[in-house]
Amino acid sequence: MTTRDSDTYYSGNASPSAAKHRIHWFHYASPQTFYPLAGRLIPWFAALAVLLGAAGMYVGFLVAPTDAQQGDAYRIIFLHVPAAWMSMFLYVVMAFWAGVGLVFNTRLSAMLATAIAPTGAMFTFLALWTGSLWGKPTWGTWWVWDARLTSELILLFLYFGFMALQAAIDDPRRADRAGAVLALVGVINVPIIYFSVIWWNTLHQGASISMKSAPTMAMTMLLGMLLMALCFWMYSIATILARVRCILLERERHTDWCMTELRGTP
Amino acid sequence: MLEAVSLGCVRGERRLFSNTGFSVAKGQLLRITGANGSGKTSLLRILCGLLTPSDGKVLWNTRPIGEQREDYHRALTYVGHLNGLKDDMTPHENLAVASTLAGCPAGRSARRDALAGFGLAHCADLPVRHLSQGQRRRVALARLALQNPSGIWILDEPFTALDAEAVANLSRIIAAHAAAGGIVIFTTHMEVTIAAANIVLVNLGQQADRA
Amino acid sequence: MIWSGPEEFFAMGGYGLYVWGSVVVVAIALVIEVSLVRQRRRALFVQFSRNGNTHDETQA
Amino acid sequence: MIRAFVCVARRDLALALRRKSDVANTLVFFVIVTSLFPLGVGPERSLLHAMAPGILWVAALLASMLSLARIFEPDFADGTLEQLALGVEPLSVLVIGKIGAHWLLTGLPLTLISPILALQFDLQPLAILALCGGLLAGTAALSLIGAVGAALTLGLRGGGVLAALLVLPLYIPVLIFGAGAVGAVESGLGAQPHLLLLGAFFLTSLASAPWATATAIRIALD
Repeated sequence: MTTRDSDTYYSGNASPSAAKHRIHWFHYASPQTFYPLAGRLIPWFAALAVLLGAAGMYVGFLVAPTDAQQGDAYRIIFLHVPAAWMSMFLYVVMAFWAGVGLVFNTRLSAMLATAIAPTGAMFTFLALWTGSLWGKPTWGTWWVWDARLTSELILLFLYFGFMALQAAIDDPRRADRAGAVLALVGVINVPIIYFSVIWWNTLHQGASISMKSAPTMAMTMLLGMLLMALCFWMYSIATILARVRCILLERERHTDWCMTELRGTP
Repeated sequence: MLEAVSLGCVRGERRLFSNTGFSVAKGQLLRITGANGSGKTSLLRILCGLLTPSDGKVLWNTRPIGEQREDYHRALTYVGHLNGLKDDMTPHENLAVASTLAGCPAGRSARRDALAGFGLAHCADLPVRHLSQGQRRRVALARLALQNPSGIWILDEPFTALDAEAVANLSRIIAAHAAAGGIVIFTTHMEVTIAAANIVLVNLGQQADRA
Repeated sequence: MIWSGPEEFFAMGGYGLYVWGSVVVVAIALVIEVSLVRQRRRALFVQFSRNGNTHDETQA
Repeated sequence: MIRAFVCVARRDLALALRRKSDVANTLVFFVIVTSLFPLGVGPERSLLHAMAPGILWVAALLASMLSLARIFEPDFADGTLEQLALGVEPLSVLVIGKIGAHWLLTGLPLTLISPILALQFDLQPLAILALCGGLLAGTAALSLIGAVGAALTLGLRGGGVLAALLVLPLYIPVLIFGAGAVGAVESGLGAQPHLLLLGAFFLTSLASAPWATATAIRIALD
């Protein structure tokens, strides 16, 4: 990568190798070394996800006993609760990486935050979908203004806001930093929103209809849910690493290592 | 003394310039030349602290400008492409706000003299909306006369839209400022003769190349 | 294995529609997301190979 | 410090008063939206009475959000925002000045006019008092949080709608406790906890929002 030499004052090039002698733990923070590492990790996480998923579904759908009050409708819990956990967990992780990207100015962590958002939004949507499908047989309505479901809905809006903001800004650097500010402001407000929605829910409706009336956790049910949660987690890591590699290639298209990478087969 | 140490700037995916270094002592003028799109404006904005460089740093009296934001801004006056004027307000009001923000509020008479110095005495009380592009540019430049004499002026294409007489007037003011121990960093496409001791040149080269 | 036969398993105690409705949607969502990422990656390589070469001339 | 703060606020107020239409638009929007609901829901008194707090608060929230773009966008376009960022005083103090001016031009008028609209929905005097108290602190918190959204979307195409999309989820706690305050008075519970919480929201956003807005402005100017 040669740079233009000016006549009067300066010369030399600023290639990424100059950053090598800095602190070692920044080693994997440089996109060039992170890309192959992520490539090697993805198959492992994908395999783990499939294994855990199979185990979780087996326990959840073939081993767990039928519930006394809700019959077999409760089995949706094996998908609903892990999805809800993942949606909130991914938002916090996204805000963390966005904050790191803003503070340390490392492009890679900002790309990671951008890569997390779609997966987080998808899990939020799945939590809402399974939640309403579970609500129909149990409480007779598709949508229950329960505190946690409503907070999930608001979390979905926060994800859309983050993605819409990043899509609206062309310059990647500004998109990352603006998204970071929004994610940090959002993550501070999530607990506030959650508790105000709980207050609002108990105030108007009382606790008659709410998710708390879920069945008591038999051992196998808990195991099934934990397995599914781990499965979703592994799945998220694999998908997010794959997406961050795409973002890396899109943004670093002009660097040499990217060109050699792009000449190979996908 | 303002010093730029191996500055580099990447906009989007294009690397505008890299490893740019220079230093400007008191009383010196620095002119940044280069073709369109070679990153002159970005370099000026980096020197102001508005734009963070992708590598390198800017030192003022050997300390990074990021750490002494208040002192550096007290000494700095920046006139960019945008005039920084409110169309609904008169030049007088605009200057009043600008001088307060710069930390040295100027009285009505001082503002009138500053405007007169730029040949704007007759339209000092007209809303800026009614002024021509050249007059607006001069109102934006009138800010320079109000701030401290030994400060740093960073001017982005100050001579655009000015008529010959205003160009000569501005050159005289810049030369006087340098003589009084100030620093002026500017870009221009017009060949302007400024009667100053030494003008340091930094050339950012031709078209920006790929990163 | 608590189910006596496959048909009872699919009936899911009368709530088959809801349980399988959510399972199918979750599965579809995961598959769609994976294929979107894979497609995005392939599009990058295709786009690069199409205008990648002209890229090199301007660079040299 | 205070001098620059007052100077910025005074400039914004002077500018806005020269263009009275902007201020009036927000108020007229608020009145129109509140009177639309009865047309949609039907004139039935008890129903309107029950929905009154929600209608008034949602309308106030939308009205203050519409004028968000007016805080920074014109300054971003004509370069005065750059001069603010290069000013001697910290940017977040100047931003508070600008947000204060915006609140005086939108939040305060909304609060003053809301009792008249509340009579449309025949709320009791005590409920109207709770509404005004809530709106006073609530609209201030809305302006502060909204300023973050406005600063993040500076110079973007479709910025207005985008800013709304960003800040609406963050408005929800203020909406819940604002409308809840009026509802609490109606049901005899007393609105004290709600108003205290709204005050808390206002203070926390006063402490955190200007810093976030200043950071967003620096990012936009980058």
